[in-house]
Formats: sequence, C-alpha cells, structure tokens
Amino acid sequence: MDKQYIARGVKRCSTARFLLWIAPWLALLAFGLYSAGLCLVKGLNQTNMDNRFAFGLWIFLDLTVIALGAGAFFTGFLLYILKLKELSAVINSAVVIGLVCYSGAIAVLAVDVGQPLRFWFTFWYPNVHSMLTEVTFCISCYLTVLAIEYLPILLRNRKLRQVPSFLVFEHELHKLVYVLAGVGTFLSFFHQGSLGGLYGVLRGRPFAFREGFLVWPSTFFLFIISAAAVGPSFILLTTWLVEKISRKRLVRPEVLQLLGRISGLLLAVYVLAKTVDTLIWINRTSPDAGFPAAQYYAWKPFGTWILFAEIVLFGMIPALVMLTPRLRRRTGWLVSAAAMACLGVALNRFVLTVQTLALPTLAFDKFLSYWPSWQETGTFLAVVAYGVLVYSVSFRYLQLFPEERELKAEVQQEQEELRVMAGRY
Amino acid sequence: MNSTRRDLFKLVGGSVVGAFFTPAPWRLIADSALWSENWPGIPRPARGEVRTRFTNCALCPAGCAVRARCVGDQPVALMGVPGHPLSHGALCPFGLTAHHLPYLPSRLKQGPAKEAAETVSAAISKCGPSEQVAVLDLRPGRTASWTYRRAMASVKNGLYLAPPSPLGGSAAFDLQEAKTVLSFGAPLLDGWGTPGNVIAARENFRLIQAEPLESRTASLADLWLPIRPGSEEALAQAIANVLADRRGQGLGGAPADSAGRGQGNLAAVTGLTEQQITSVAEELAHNGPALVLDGGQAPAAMELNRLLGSLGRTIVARRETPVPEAWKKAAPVTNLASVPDGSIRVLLIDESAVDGYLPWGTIERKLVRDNPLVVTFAWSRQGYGRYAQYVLPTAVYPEVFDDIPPAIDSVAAAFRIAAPLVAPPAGMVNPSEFIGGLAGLPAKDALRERADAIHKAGRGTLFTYAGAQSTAVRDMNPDDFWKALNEGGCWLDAVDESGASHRFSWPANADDEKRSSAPPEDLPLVAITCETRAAAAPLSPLMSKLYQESNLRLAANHAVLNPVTARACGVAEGARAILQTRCGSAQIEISLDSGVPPGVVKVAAGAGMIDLCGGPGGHPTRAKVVVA
Amino acid sequence: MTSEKKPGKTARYGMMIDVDRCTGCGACMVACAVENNIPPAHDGADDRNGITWIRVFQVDNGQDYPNRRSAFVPVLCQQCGKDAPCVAVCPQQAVQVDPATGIVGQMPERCLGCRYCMAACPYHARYFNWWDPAWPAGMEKTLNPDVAPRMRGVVEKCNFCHGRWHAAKQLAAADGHAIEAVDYVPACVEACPTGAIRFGDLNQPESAPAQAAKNGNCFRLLEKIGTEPKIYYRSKKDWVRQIASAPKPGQIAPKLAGKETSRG
Amino acid sequence: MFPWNYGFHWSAASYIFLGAFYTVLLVVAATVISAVLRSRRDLRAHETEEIRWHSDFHDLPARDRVCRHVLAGEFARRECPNAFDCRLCETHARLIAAHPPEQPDEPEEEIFGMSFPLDRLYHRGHAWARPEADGTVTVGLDELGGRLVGAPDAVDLPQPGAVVHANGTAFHIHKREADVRVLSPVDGEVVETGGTGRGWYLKVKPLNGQMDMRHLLCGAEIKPWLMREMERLQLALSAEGAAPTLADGGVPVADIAQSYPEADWDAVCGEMFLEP
Repeated sequence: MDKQYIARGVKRCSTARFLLWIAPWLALLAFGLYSAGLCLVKGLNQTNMDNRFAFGLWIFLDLTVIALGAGAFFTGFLLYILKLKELSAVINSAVVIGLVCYSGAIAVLAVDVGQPLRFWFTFWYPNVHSMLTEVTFCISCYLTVLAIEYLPILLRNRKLRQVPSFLVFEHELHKLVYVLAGVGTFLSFFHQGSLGGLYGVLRGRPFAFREGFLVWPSTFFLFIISAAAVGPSFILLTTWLVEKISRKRLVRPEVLQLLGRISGLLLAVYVLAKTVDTLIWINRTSPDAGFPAAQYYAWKPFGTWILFAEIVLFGMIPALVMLTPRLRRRTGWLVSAAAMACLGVALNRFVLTVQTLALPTLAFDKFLSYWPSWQETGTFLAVVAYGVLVYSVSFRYLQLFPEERELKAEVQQEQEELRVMAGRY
Repeated sequence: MNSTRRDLFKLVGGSVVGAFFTPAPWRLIADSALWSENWPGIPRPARGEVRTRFTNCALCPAGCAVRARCVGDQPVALMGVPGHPLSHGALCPFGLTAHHLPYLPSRLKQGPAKEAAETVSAAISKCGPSEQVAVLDLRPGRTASWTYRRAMASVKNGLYLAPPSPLGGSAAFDLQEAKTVLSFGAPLLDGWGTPGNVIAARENFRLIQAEPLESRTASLADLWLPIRPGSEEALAQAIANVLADRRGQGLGGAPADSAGRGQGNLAAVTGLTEQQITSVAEELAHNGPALVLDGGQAPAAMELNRLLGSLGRTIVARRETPVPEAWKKAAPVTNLASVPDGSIRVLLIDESAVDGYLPWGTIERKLVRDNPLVVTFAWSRQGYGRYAQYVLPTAVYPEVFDDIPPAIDSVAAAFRIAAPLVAPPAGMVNPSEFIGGLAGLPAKDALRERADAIHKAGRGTLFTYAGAQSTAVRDMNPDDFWKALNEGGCWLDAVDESGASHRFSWPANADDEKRSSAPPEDLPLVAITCETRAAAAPLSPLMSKLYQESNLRLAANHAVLNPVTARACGVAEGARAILQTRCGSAQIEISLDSGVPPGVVKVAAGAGMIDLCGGPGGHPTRAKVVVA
Repeated sequence: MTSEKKPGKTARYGMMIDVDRCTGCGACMVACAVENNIPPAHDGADDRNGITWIRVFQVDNGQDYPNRRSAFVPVLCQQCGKDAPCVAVCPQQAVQVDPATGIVGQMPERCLGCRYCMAACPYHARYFNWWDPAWPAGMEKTLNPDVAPRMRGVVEKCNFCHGRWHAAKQLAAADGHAIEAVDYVPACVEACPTGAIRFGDLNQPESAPAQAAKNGNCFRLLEKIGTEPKIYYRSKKDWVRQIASAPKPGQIAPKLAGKETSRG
Repeated sequence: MFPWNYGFHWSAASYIFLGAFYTVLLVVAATVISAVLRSRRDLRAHETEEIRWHSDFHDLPARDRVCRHVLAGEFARRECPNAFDCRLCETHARLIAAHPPEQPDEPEEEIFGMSFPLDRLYHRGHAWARPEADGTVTVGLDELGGRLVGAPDAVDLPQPGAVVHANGTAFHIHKREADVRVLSPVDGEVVETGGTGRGWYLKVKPLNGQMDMRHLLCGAEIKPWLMREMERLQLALSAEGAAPTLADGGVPVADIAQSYPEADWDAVCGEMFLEP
C-alpha cells in the first residue's frame, strides 16, 4: 500500500476508497481528452464556434479559471512580501490551485488555436502592442514559476525527502521562494490585467471597449482588482470544500476569516471601481462610438439584470458580508459569500466574452446565439477533472495544509477532555 | 544499485541538456512551421504560361462574351469582354464559374451510346402511323436545331419540338427604345435576356415591376406593384381597360366584357387600388415608347403591347440568321404545347443546351401510354435523365462546340460560337451527330457550313474580342471569318433598312395553353418558384458562396414563408417540412420572412421543384406545407 | 528583414460601392472566390462559418409585406485607414498594413488561428478556415497560380486581390512608372456586371472613392468608431443610408436563432 | 522578437516589453540555478543530516519544541531556538552557570518503573550516551524508547567507520509498520556496533578528542522531562485512537507496541522519536 508515501500522523482514506474517488474523474478526463483530440485532429469544425462567435466556451473558461487561480499569486504576495504569516496555512494549497488553473488554461488555449504547432510564433514574432502577446508571455512565464513553486511542496513528500539531494534542494529552494513570489506577483499583475485589456481594447466592439490609462483600458485594472479579490475567496471555498469532503480540520477558522476579510475588502474596491467605470462607459465611451449603451440590454435575454447581478448581487452583497465581522465568523455566510464572489467574477468574464460577441455591430447584423458542441464541453470538463485529480493526489501525498497534524491533535485533545469530564460526572 | 540509478538519471538529464546543443530540436521546430505552412493535402496551383482566350458563354441564350484567363490550356478564370455590343462586358455568377463544370462530381462520364442508337432506330421502325418520333430542343435556333429539323424531316413521323417562346423566336424586345417598361414578374435584372444589355439600357427606361414577391428586379424597380399571385391577367386587363377608356372607345371585344369583370373587381383581384392601376396606365401611355414584359408570356401582356403601340417600336421583328439553302427542307418548329397528348413514341431530348427547364409533366403528357422511349442528351442526371431510359453524356461548356442563337433582347440577328476552351473527355456523345445519324445526315461540319452561309450572305459585321473591333463581313474571306468565330467572335446582322423590323405582327402560333382557366383552389397556399437559373443543371461548387455560405440566394429545397403563414401551417424557422402540390411532394427546409406575402410559399427551383410547382410565371401552383 | 519601403509614391486604395446599382447577383462573391482560390463550402458549412471575402447582404427597411423594400450591400474588409482594430491585436504580426498601398494584409502562413482579430473586427470581414480546403477531384486544375490556397486553422480576408496588385506592380516596374489605375483592379470590381463597385486610389482626387468621400449620398460603415474605412457606400435612399449607423435593437433574427437550436 | 524577423521594428514598447520579459526569465533562472548550486555545496559539506534535522524540528508541533529549561521549571514557556543543540545556546550556558545541575545521590533512578541510570546522558530522542573509560561513547536506546519499539522487527546500524552527528540519524529501527530513525546523541565515528540483545547499539569515537555533551539531559532534568514524555506518549496514543491507560501515570508495559495493536504505531513512534 501507499502508506509510506503519506505524511506521518495525518489520516488519509484507504487506497481503495481513494481509487474509488478518482475513478469517475479519470473517466471524465479520458472523455475530455478524446474530444480535445477530435478538435486537434479534425480541426475546430468540431466546435460550434464560427466566424461571428470566434471565441466561445473555452476563452470564457480561460478567463474565469485564471481569475480564480489568482489566489496563488496574491496569497504568495501577502505571505512572502507583506509577511502575513497566518496565510502559510493555505499557501501550499493555493500554489496547487494556481498550478492547476494555469496549466489547464494553457492546455485549453492550445486546443483553441487553429494551428497549435505555431504556438512558438508568438515568442518568435511577438507583436508587443497586442494584449494577447502580453497574456501569452506572462502566463507561460508564470506557469514556469508556479511549477518551480510546486517543486518544494512535491519534494517534501515523505518518500522523496529520503533522497538527500531532493531534501537539500527543497531546503535551499524554499529559502528563495520569496523571489519567485515577487516575480509571480509581477507577472500575474500584468497578465490578469492584459486579460482584461484583451476586450477593453476592441474599439470595434463598443460594448467591450473602454478608455483607460496609457496603453491600458480600464478593464485592465478592473481585472487585476477582481482577480485579487476573488483569488482568496476561491481558496477559502476550496479549503472549506476539502475540509467537508475529507471530514478534517485543515486550517484554523481565523485563517479563513482573514481570507474572507481580504477578499471582501478588495471586492468592495472592485465594485466601486466597476461602478464608476460603467457610468463613464454608459455616458461617454459608448455613445461617442455611436452606440447608445441602453440598446445593448434591449437584446434579450441579456437585459440590465445582468448588470445588476454583476455589480450588486454578486459584488456588493458578498463584499459587505465578508466585511462584516459578525457574519464573517459564521462559516455558512463566509463560504456562501465567497462562492457568490467567485460567481460574480465568472459572470463578468462571461459578459465580456460571450455577450460582446453575441451583440450585433452592424445595422443589418443579427443578435447571435451560441451553444457549445459536446466536443467543446468535453474539453472544458477535462480541465475540471484534471484539476480535481491533481488536487486530490497532491492532498493525499503532499502536505497542502501544514497545520493539519496539530489541528488533529487538538481535536483529539478536546474530545479527550470531553471524555474525561464525562467520566467525572 | 542506488549509484547505478543515479547514473541513469545523470545520463538522461545530460542527454536532454546536450540535445539542445544539437541542431535537432531547432530543426524540428522549423520543420513544424514549414509543415504547418504547406499543410498536406492542400493543392498546389499549377504554374505555366498565362494566356488570354476568348469564347462565348453557352450556359444560357444570352451567350455573353467571355475572356478566359488560361494557364497553359486550362482556364483558371472567366471574365466578361468590355465593350461587347451585346453583353457589354457583363458576366453572371453562373458564367463566372462555368470553367468548373467539367469537373463536377455529378458530371456524366459515359453512357450506352451504341445501344441507345440501336434501340432508337428499332423503335422508329416500329412506330405506328399515329405515333410520333420527336426531338425536343431546349434551345431552338442553333445550328444543331437545324440539324434536328432536317433529320426529323426525313424520319418517319418526325417531329421537331421547341418549348413555348414569348415571341416565337423571330422577334426581339428592344429595351434601348423603351422609355417605360412594365414587367409582369419577368426577372429583368436577374438574368433576363442579355444581362449586360439590360443593364446598359436600364438608365434609359423607367421600370414598373408587377410581381407578388419582392424579387431582385422588384427591389431595384422604380415602382413595385405587389400584386396578388396569379393576378397578372387581371392587372393587364385593368390597365387595358384604362387605356381603352382614354381612347374614349372600348376595344373590339374587349376582354373586360368577356371576363365580365368591372374595373373595381379587377383591382380587388390584383390587390392594388384602382388609382394605382390608373396611374400606371397613364404612365405607360404618356411616357412612351412603352414595353410590357411578362415572365409567364400571358397574351394579355401582348394585348397591352398592342394597345400601347409597342409592336414595331419596342418589339421588333428580327431577321433569321442565314442558313445554307440545302437546309431549308426541314421539319417545322412545333410548339410542344400544341402536340396532342399521348402521341409521341420516341422522344429525344437535347439537354446539352438549356434555356429553361419545362416541368416534366408537360412533356410526359405527350408521350404514348405504353412504354415510350425517352433518350436524353445531358451532362448530368439532374434533368430529364431521371425519367429517360437512356442518358447519353454530352460535352459541357466550356467543352462544347456549339453556337448560341440571338437572345430575346438582341434586335439584330447574331451568330457566335462557344469555342471549346478545354477538350471534352472521351466517350462524349454529340447530340446533333447522333440525331443526324438517325437520318444519315453528316452533322460534323454543320457549324462551318452555317458560317459560310452567313459569310455568303455578306451582311453585317464581325466583332472580334481580342482587339474589340468590328469588321464588315464582306471584307473578310471565309476562312478568316471562320477562324475569327472560333476565337470568340460575334457576327452581328446589319440593321434592316427595309424597315421590315417595324412591320412586326403578332406571331400566329401564340400558344394559348396559358388561357386555361385558373386551377381549382383546393390547396391553401400558392407556391412561387424563384432562382430558376439554378434549375437546369448542376452548379459550380463555388456557387455555395451564394446559396450556402451566405443567404444571398435561396438554396434548392429551401422555402420561405411569412411567419403568419408558418404559424398556420405549424412549421417553425429551420424546420423540415413537406411541400405538397397536385404533382407530388418534396422535402423542404423552412425559413421565415415577413417580406413574403401571407399565403405564399416561396421555393427555390431545383429541377425537381419545377416538376412540382411548374416553371416561373404562368398560373401559380396551389400548394400545401405540412410538418415532416 | 525589417519593414521594407516601397519605391514610388504611396497609394491609399479604396472603393466606392453604389448600393442603388447592386442587383445582388453575387458575381463579385464568386469572382473573388475564383481569384483567391477560396475553397467551396464544406458539407456542414453555413453562412456563419463559410468563407466569403466579400459578402453581399440583403438589407431591408424593416417593414413587412407589402411595404418591405430591400437593397443589397456588399461587405468586404473595409481596409480601415486609422488604427485598424485587427492590426494591433494580432499577437504575432500576421496582420500588417502595407504603407505603400494602405491595404491591411493578412499573412496566413504566420497566423496562429487565435481568431482575436475576428473578435476585434466590427465588420465581420474576417474568415476562419474551419475545414481543410478541398476541391472536387480535378478542379484543383482551375486554381489561380498567383494565390496560394490557405491551410486549415488560419484566418483570411480580403486583401484587394494582392496577387493582382503584385502583378500590376511588376508590370509597372517593368516600364518604370507607378501602377496604372487600369492595370490594377480587384476581381470583384472587374466582375460586377452593373459597375456598382468602383475601385481607386484615395490619394488621387479624380478616383471614384475620392469623389465619393465628398459626395453627400455617400457613407461609411460605423464611421463613429473612428477606424476611417476606405470603403465608401452610396445610396440615394435614406433608409439605406441608415445602415451606416449602429444596429437598432429588437427582433432576435429567427433565422439564426433557429439555426442555433438545430446546432446546440 | 528578433530584429531579423520580417516586420520587426524597434520601438519604445518593444524595448520595455522584451526588457521586462528577459529580466523575468533571468531572475527565475538565476533563482533555480542558485538553489541547485547551494544544494550541491550542502551535499558536498555533508550537511544533509543537519538540514534534515532542522526541517524536521521545524515541522515538530510547538509543544514538542520546548526548551529543556521549561522542563526544569526555569521558564514558563520557551521554544528552543537551536533545534535542541544547547552547545550553541548562550541562554543555556548562562542558566547552567547560574546554578549547575545537582547530581542526585543514588546512582539508579526509577521512574514509572523504568530505570534511567544516571551514569549516562539522555537525548530528547530517547537515545542515551555513556562515556566509557577508553574515551569512546556508547550509544543506546533508553528504556521508554526500548519499550516503545519492544522487540524490534529489524535494526539497521551504520557500518563501523561511519560518522554520526548529534541530532543526525544514528540508526533505524523497524517495528510493525513503524520505521523509526533514532537520533544520535553525539558526534563521532562509529567504532563498534551492538544490538538489541547487548543493551547498546553503537560505540562512537569522538572526532576530535574531547566529546561535548552539554546538549544532553542529565541528573535532575531527567525526571520532569520523562514525565512530559509520558504525557506526549499518552496524547500520541489517544490521538492515534488507542484507549489511553496511562492517564493515571501508571507503568507502561514492557512492549507498548504489542499492547496497542490498534494504534497507528508509525505515528506514535514518529511523535516520540521526534520524527514528524
């Protein structure tokens, strides 16, 4: 059995149960890889994208997943640069999530482009004015960084540690990890931004087009803030999920609350900025391009409700919840607020990708609808399955939550005391 | 053990690092780029000397002049010939892509020519006294047509059939003369006559289009009269009445009386207001010379022309293109409509040159009941081949070597040859040689003989495309004349000083089948066919740009309904449905458009669809749409 | 090599399209396909994933029968004259404006197929090769030798028949003068039977587009976006000139919506 | 990004962009390379054992890292900053100087029915070190440690001539699923190896004449330390789901492992032998 690979003193389910848990995800992954293979071999005609819906589910997935993965860089930034020591309890988990999100996103991008063999052209003939170039460079660099940050976590595995060179290398690398955290922060800052810029610069799409600062449209900054806001929320969410699924205490509630507080704070800032930006856009940017903003929301089903949901329902409300200490202390509130924040950002990315393309630009255009093909959906699911698998394996064999063992002992102690008291009376 | 494993790691790591210092990985990357650039399976266009050759398009009677850009002998692009007296440099999308036709997958490669010949001659010899042997020529007036007529003249019970034509072939519409044109659904700007000629004349006349649908012509007309389907007769009638009243005298036996319908009723039938009709009539009368065209060749339109005095002014007689004296002993041109039903035993259909596709029903009627023999000459099975015992493969433009008779709007007689740009494949049957062979006529050099005859007549001029210049025929010797014709030249008759062209009288054999009373209104909808140009034969796959990759033209087996009508029929956008008429039924795909009048189903004319709904014009077919 | 400079004076090629003359016959579309070796439609293709560098749209005044009036509007790459949306966004410089001609060029052999430029183009003038290009057996003989067919997975668009421009340039270079207007005309312009499409150099005041720029009946699509298109349209009908502006909200096109449901 | 590519032209943007990109690459590469170099240096310098102990110590729960002077009651609570190596600790030196540990009179100490002879010094990883007359030091497992592993399934000892480091691995003991590494109390070169039967495991010759054993527990410190150890054991056992019977501080049986078959023995031993 795999006991000697599992860290000492932590409880993990039996190998059989573990296999049982990953089996369905493996199946999903296999299916996804098959559909992705179809798209690669037969071409993108396997998807339901077309000349008008040039981007579809996949780009939406990329934007969302990378926003959620922002927890990795932001937690690293808070821990190693701003020295918020409490966060060391979740940093490993954050790194794994980041790794999963980014590698998944890149994998999907590789399927999404028509000529994957030419991926290196972007590095060979980069157009430095293109937001996509910025994205490509930063994401590929940051993925490398994440991989390196993942190494120490991997090498701390009980078995691998016994190899002296691994042990030593892990030790030395860990000493330098703050450098990587710094670099990661820099990179993430830019690619989160340029992902936003991706649509903000489209002057041909007045629905997405935004004015901005220097070469960067306002969406550049909005994306950075929203990503930083939702990253901790997502970590909070996943940690809570893992605790529920594995039925263990993994981190102290204070840590989750801290995450919530940070998330709420940034979310509030984001909502404010987003509101200002929207007002400017409605009253100046869009009309100047000859598009009265009101009409975007006249094309059903994308009514103004979507704006409301984006800013108020999934923005302001969770922000307030996470900023209210009393509510924050209630796990239910905290977690659902985090979930709403994540949904809000996902919705924002959806609006920017899908609604932008669905809206007509020419007088004789039609409002278009688009529904992904099963191949697209399969590839999408493959990323999800891949994420779950990597995380599950990491959780089982690596120490994603350093405090786990201590917390376990404490829990035992509490039960012990209870038992003793029960014995007394 | 441990050390060996370590060595293994070292070896692997070392070789990985080392590999980057070899050219291999870089070479691989570069190759991947090259490979992605010349993707396997992508055809390489053949290179070669680029030449320009000329011919005339044989797809339709317009016979537009064509400038072919050839690589070696292979045409890679077809364009019009600017400055051409008839086609004025215009070429329609069908003509632009015609050089693809020889390579269509649906093209016929071989057929049982020999067996067919024997069967036919056997059948002819077995013909009863009342049974006919007929040739149906879908493009009369060609040299080949003369061959058929000569052959039929010498064959027992021979009959030469031509589809009904508006002016009986001996007259032309003179658009240049017209100031006001009233068109009863004639597709004037969508392939009617010689497109280039129509466009050139378009500046000078005002176009009034009376048509149920907003066709391309209607949308570009100066005035569109959205009349009820099938009310062309009534409108013509009403206008005639107005004109008659202006003259202060009823016409002798004015149809108004015979039909017994007052002006009000007529207006109601057309769906227009009396005032509208009156103003149109006024305009026709005042802003002359006027010309009335009719897609369905309704005699009422001709009545109008007579009333408006168009005959001899905008409708003029056209001299016959000279033919050798020896050919004059030929079977007369018989209108298919006027043949008694069930009388044809052997029918040979020449589909190699098609002007319009006749519904099979109108032909089938004429065949004898007990196994008639139908042989068709075609380059695809899409036409009558579906009903014939034998389909004999013919060359297709730009392989054909054939002449094109003058179009309906060419005032002067003309003679031009579709000189082959590419050689036809082996095993093709030449219809005129086949049919001529039945009567022992040598048809091989017919074209040359005709050319010589024209040259002998000495009239007119020859327009050559290379230099875009005209030469009087009498200044050329026969061989140069012939040579020039084969390099895409066009002989144009001289204007007839005798003024005979103005002594145009209504052709006697005006078909009267259209007079048949309107069909019973048993089915709820009216089917109107459009895109009839696509019906005759398969199209270049590149036409998908118009029919499939854009919705510019209505694709075959697609139908458009008004949303209201669709709701009544219980069909939705994109739904598959069945179109039923009295002639049968077919699968259609529905799309909705509130620009289509309620109660009308607009269908695209594939060959099958025409068999179903009848050709363009004439009485619209009643139809019914049911959910598939 | 770096960006090369063309000899001789530079041009700004543009078009003037007279909507009132366009009969919607589609000659321009097929002529374009023939000239540029655009493959015929694949089985699954429809008007949303086909390739038509120039596409004639049927536009109408939005009314029902019998008040419906239609017009035909050929739409091709508008050859934006000022910060063209597609140029800046391409991550690998596969889209570049030729300073000598002002033509926005697409380099298929450098295109990654990310389709960012398609999302950027408000005129939907860019087309993606969703399928491998395929011609019926034998028909590849009819391909134009001056234009290389594109491979699957790359974006392409109208380049004012670059092959023809190149030929004209060589012709001009041979007898050492600038390109003559007669020598260089895109296929759609040559093919248009009604002469509705006129081509010319905006730098030459007598050229059709240059004239159009001054004509009151002329308009360009979405001028307010500020991309300075070099394609001018002309119509005497007011409702036709409306198509220059942004779309009016309202009906979801039943055609496309229906197609979607069948797709989804 | 290379000037020889078609369509390349230098611009401020490309300077900034490419500059930033290459800087990032450089930094990342430099970080990794320096990590590699440093680890090679460490390996060369045989600091593996020290690094291992330090990272282990870092991983120990806070309550296991308390300073020995907390055991002696000199501090309320203090965490050992030197990974149990008091030789470097000036606090320790000061406190020892203040009042040197008094030696209890009787040589044999009985604690919870386990004998902890005072002729030897004890390491907190339950190994003892006894200076011999010949200047060598004998290393063995104390009685609690002995009872934890009971009769070991296997023991692997270093070869004579091998060098052991204080707080480094001395030898491994396998018991049930547990694989325990016993920390060496002293630095030195192994001259002879014993075994379970002989009551000791290693004889170690000091590397440089005098053996420094200030970091080991001796005399009066032993009892409070051991009491704390019993608490830890009890906690560990209960944490590993064994019904605790030591609550009353009763005498642990000779072979604890046998008497708690249901306990995760690996975890218990890890806890007690300071190997997280």
